[in-house]
Amino acid sequence: MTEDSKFHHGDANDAAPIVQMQNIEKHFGNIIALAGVSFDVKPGECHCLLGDNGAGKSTFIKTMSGVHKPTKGEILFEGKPMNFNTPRDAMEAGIATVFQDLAMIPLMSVTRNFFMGREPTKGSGILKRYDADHANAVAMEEMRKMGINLRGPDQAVGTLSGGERQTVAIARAVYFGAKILILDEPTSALGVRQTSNVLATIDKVRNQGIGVVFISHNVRHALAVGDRFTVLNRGKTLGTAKRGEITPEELQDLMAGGQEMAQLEGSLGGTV
Amino acid sequence: MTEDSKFHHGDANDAAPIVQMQNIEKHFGNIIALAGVSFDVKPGECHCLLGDNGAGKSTFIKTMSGVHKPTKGEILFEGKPMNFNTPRDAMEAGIATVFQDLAMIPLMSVTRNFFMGREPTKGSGILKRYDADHANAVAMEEMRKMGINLRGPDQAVGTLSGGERQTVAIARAVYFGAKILILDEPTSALGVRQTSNVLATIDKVRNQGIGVVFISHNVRHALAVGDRFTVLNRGKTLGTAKRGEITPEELQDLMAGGQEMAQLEGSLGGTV
Amino acid sequence: MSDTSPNVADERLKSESFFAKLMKRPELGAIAGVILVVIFFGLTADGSMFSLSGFMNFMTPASQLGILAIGAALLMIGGEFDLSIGSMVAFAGLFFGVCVVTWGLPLVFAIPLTFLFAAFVGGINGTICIRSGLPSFIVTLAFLFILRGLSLVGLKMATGGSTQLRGVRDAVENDWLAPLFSGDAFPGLFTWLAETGLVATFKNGSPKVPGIPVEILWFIVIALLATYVLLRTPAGNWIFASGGDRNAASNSGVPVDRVKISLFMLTACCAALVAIITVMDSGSTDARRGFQKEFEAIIAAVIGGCLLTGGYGSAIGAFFGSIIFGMVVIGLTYTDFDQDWFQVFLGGMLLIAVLFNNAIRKRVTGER
Amino acid sequence: MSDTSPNVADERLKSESFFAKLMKRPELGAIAGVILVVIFFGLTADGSMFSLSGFMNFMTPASQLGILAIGAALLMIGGEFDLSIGSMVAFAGLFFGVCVVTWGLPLVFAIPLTFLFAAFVGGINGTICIRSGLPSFIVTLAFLFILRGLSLVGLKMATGGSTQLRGVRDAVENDWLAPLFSGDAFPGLFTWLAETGLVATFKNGSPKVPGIPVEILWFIVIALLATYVLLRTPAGNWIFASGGDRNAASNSGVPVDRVKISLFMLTACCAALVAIITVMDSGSTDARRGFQKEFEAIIAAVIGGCLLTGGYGSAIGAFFGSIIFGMVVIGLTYTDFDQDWFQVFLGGMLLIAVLFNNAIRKRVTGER
Amino acid sequence: QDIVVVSHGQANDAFWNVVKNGVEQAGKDTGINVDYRAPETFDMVAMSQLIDAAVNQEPDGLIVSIPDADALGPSIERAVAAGIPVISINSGSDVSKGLGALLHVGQDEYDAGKAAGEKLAGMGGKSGICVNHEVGNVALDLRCQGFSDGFGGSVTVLPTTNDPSEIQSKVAAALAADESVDTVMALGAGTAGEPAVAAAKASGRDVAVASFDLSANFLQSVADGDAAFAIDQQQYLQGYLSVNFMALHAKFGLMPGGNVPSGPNLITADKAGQVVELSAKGIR
Ligand SMILES: Nc1ncnc2c1ncn2[C@@H]1O[C@H](COP(=O)(O)OP(=O)(O)OP(=O)(O)O)[C@@H](O)[C@H]1O
Ligand SMILES: Nc1ncnc2c1ncn2[C@@H]1O[C@H](COP(=O)(O)OP(=O)(O)OP(=O)(O)O)[C@@H](O)[C@H]1O
Ligand SMILES: [Mg+2]
Ligand SMILES: [Mg+2]
Repeated sequence: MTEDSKFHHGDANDAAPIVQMQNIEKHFGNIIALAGVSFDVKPGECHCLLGDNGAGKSTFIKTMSGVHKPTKGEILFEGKPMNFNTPRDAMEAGIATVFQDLAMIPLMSVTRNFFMGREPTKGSGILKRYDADHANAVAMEEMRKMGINLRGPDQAVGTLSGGERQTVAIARAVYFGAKILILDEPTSALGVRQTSNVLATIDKVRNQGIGVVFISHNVRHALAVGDRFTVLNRGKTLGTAKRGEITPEELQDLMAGGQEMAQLEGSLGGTV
Repeated sequence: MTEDSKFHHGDANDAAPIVQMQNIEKHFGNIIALAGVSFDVKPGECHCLLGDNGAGKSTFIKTMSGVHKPTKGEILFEGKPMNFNTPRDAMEAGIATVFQDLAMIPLMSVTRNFFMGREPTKGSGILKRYDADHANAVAMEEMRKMGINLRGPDQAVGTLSGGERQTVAIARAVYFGAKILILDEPTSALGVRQTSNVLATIDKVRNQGIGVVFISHNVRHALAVGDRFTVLNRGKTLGTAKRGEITPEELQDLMAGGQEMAQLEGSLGGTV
Repeated sequence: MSDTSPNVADERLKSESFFAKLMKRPELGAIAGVILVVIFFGLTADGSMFSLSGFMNFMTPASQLGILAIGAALLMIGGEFDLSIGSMVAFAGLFFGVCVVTWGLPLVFAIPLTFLFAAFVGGINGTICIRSGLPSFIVTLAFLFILRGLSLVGLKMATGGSTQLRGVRDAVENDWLAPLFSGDAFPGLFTWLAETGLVATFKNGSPKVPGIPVEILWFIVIALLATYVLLRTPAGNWIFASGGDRNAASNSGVPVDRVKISLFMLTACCAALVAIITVMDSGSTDARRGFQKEFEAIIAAVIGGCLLTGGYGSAIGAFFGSIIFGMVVIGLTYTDFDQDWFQVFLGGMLLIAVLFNNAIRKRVTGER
Repeated sequence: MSDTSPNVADERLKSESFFAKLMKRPELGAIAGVILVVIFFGLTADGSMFSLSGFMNFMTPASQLGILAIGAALLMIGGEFDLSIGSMVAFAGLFFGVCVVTWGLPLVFAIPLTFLFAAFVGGINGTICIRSGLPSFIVTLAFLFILRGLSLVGLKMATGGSTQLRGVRDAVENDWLAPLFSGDAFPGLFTWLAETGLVATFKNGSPKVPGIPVEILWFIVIALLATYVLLRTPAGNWIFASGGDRNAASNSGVPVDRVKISLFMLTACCAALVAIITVMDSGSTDARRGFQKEFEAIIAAVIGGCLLTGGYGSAIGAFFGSIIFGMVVIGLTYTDFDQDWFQVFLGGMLLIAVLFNNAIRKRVTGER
Repeated sequence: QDIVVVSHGQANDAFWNVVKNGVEQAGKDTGINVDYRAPETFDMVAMSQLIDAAVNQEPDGLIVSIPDADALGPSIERAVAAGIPVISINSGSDVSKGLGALLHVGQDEYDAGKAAGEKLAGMGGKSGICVNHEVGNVALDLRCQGFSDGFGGSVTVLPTTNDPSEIQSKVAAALAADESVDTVMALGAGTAGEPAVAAAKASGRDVAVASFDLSANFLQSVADGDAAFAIDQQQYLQGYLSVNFMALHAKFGLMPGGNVPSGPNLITADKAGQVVELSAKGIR
């Protein structure tokens, strides 16, 4: 909301983008979810993707992380055209994602969800096996870093509270994030302490040169960590702004799709 | 955040509570989710339930709406001990709830989800049948009031965006809410416009004499509409404060369970 | 707050052909399969398959299966299975036979009694599932065995040692309710049609098709009724909701337990109906009636687009699914293929029909 | 950021007995059922049921079923069904029989060929399911018919018209690999035990139990292996994840398609193993081998706590489930019950075993 | 004293039910405790396990049917080795002696089928279908094979499930598709014979229908002239006699000198009337 953030905001504008998405369209049957969106992420920046409900943000990042195949449009990864067939491909290329629906298996334990698809092993050859102790220790530790004290690493994810579950997804993505970290409304279910931890974490990984894509409906969170802001509306992009080029109020108006809002600015101090 | 809200804040302190919960405990197997929580809701007030992730807020409101049976403790509804066996009982008594997991059937259409369990009918006797046109019209209209323009009333809920889905749940509860409206983190996935609509809606129904229980992690949202604030921590209550008796910073500290937070207050202007 | 009304064209929607809209409905997907099967047999089978008598001939078993399949489909949409319906056919048949033959009850008592009895057993099934929280697969499986076994024991007690109870036809011969549950409907019409030459006749002048077998009429009526209930009544919504997500439905105020138990009772009543019709038609019942029908009913429902996981499907789909299954089973007899290949052929046709079905639907609706 | 370490007692946890912890595991729930069944037969059955030879006697069918059930359980945990395993037993048996008898191949070629062949068919099954997105129920059902039909056709071709292929025992008699897949293991040990009087003998002095039937050993080895894979390898995690939520697993980077197809191949190989063992033991194969085994395997897996919807279950559970089923089926012959009541009894025992199981688990773990 | 009977036919199969009734009656008459056991489906592996289970209980006599000598041989030999007297019934007359059984009571399925085929050919049949309601059950396959060898003319095997209405439709379809068919052979009177008669009647053609085994309704059709004949193995004898022989053997060591053929016995219109009632009671 103000420019005097304690975070360092990287000026990574000159670096080559890690991922470039050009004129992405995505149709589901007769539903047009994306009608031509362009976007890029550079190393060491946090690029916020904002917009109204149903604007197409989640659909867009899903094409980036290999879940959806775009109907039209081109994706360049480190300058080369990329064609991820599965999320696993994207992951192996270094893209870690927190999906809005979290992509967790309710019946499985926290640890098994944490390491799902990338299980640590010990031993070798035919004796290579899942390293349960190590996995448990890492999962509990990473959760603690985010401000959640779990009762134990073997509680089923389905019995966790909403925020605990979201934290598992975030901790997992951060732990495995290599080049790009995509966070789709990561703080929606989080408590204040957990939220501030996540925002601090975003700052930390950005400083390590990782590109972060951050989706949020909270203008204040976006402004707290974002370097650039792209706003979507009804499947189209309304343009990208750099940090400092736009005021919170302008940004909030864009996010609301330019439509008039119910009158309560007074009590919320300008931004919701 | 400031006291000069445009909302009218009812001083309903003298009215008799609709629901009174006393020393509620809830255990799941060996897990203690609630260790004795007391709480009440009066007509025409918005009582905020706040607390860290995993504090037990959702578990608590689920005992109120008939989903869980409390392990110990008493619930009084309009002064009489109540014993809801199913959520349907609670609903028929006039309690409408938006659950954190929304309680939606992904494969069913928006309208069918909206009216699930309380379908409007036309005709009578053996010809009594589901009134699809009326239901569609109502569902679309209620969604529009919340700021969501759906493509059509027969889209499956599973293909809606996160915020659209949440709005269906809220619109449904508001439409059917009779005496008490329970909202478990209703704005977590909403855009700014939708959020302000929901807050305005809470204010509206409160003024109609309905008691509202509002769970949120956003201090600003809570302060914008709340009349009383109860904070939970690790299954216990930290106490209840009235509007004006507590500053945003104090409240935020309580919500964080008194633990230290990551350093980013500067950029967020005091509250997350 | 907004000026976009839902009736105004939304720029976020592509226009869609009427055909595409049609194919999206779960109830109509199976039509593609029916067409495919008809074309196949049109090319390979003897012409008599699609004569009027041939049609009645394959529709009769298809209808008997279909009545079960529609019950099974509703139950599957509601999120449960009933593996005991095949055994229920035998058991209800025995009960009905005993009512009519041993106790000499008139149909007006025997039939409601049989339905009541079936509903009662179905209710037990359902109650155990709901109360214990065990999967209905295992509970109704136990009843598959129990009811089948009781049918045998009961038959031997009723007959003094045989596995077949006979004499039903004689017992109900002159009952005024009998024409509703057995034989062919509209015989007069068909005799008249035969006289005018519209329907083929035997050499002696009697029509080759003496009427429409009642099960076909029941089948159609039940399919329409079930569709009406599913799509046009609150109960239909509850069925979808209970199967889609039990907790979510219950949290939204759907009386899930009541819905599920009612569905179990309904399915059992469908089985009882089939039992009454087949017992009256054949005049006897034996311990192997309805063997594996539970399986075929589920097959028909799945061909018709029901999901095994519940919450999705349709009665009309089960209707077409039964016709596909019935046609394939009977159809091969009209062709010149070596009958040893029957099962290969059956499996192959089923697979091709559902694959085709699926491919057409994806094609038309543009899903990926 | 916090001082609460996971090892320090958490005030939000009640203490829990060791027994309660044990019963929470899906693999051990079925033990209660086993105990119940043992007690029941201990009271009602002839004492010889729990003699060593009686034990081997009910463990043999339990093992044959169990090998299939463990395959089916893994597949069910992975979220799919295979209804074709029963037919696969017949088909793989035919293939194996033809290899050995008609082509005269030694076992060292015939057995790997049979496994390869089964895996290939399983792979086709899986690939069709995955590619088309159709439910595996309907796809493997088609293969149930196709494989059963092909077994019949194949048998007739191989034997020149009969549905029974004989002479396997003679063909493999002296093969060095035969003892691994047929007959009894450790015969020497048992002869010696009989001589010392530790094992009962027949009147002619030969031991009543000539050794441990190999299928029992295979069964135990496979159960241990499957448990190890499920609980101690990344692959196990992938299986649970694929069955728990296909999309979530795939989005988290689990190669869901690969996992599922491998499971289909594995299940088919389990069926092939059973086929090889039973064909070598009986010396012949016919078109009805393995009839309805797919069904029994699923029953055993479900008794053992697998969820039909996938994502939950265990190999050890299927192990005990098979033993329960095998014990109930054979146990009746040791009691004085009339065979007419067999199915009532079977159904009743299954129901009581799972209900008991469930009640104990709820009791102990304090679930509501 | 205990005698165990292990057969390949289920208790709910009409044919085997009669055997079982014979077994039980003999048990009553001789005062011996008899148990009848059979696998859930036609399953040779399961049947051999049942024989093993019986041997474990060391009964005083074992009565078995032998549809597959390879699969059952070792178990039967084990019983013989254990000193348990064995009598075979129904199927396996050719292998019975070789496996160590004392005697065989029964009739070969193939021979019965052949006799029926010859009879139907003699009645002028040229083209027939054999309705097999349990394909792969070797006993039924043998009946069809015998029929087709005895009949001489063209024979098609029509595979069906054991659902009567499906069988009726399929027979009707087969009759409609091939005008030349004039003979239908059913392998079980209740399951397949009765619907075949109904289909033949509805076709309006003159079709000769015959069936293995008996059922009251089918016999009625025979008596009424709608069906040609039923083939009776008098399987009651297979159950009754074998148990009696075994009882006498146990008591006095008696045993007839040769196999006892229980059939075939063709039941035509003249005899059918008398048999109906007995069949309705599960004795024929
Ligand atoms: N599988 C699908 N089939 C049909 N329509 C879909 C599907 N997925 C998304 N949509 C539609 O596409 C639009 C964009 O959805 P998306 O989830 O990308 O929105 P979003 O910007 O993430 O919204 P939110 O902020 O509410 O999460 C929505 O209107 C939704 O209804
Ligand atoms: N069914 C269950 N079985 C076991 N533990 C449970 C169950 N439901 C909830 N819990 C535990 O109870 C505690 C309270 O959960 P609850 O969902 O009420 O938290 P919450 O306050 O709503 O948190 P959030 O703000 O993250 O939604 C959590 O630690 C959770 O792990
Ligand atoms: Mg989204
Ligand atoms: Mg919560």
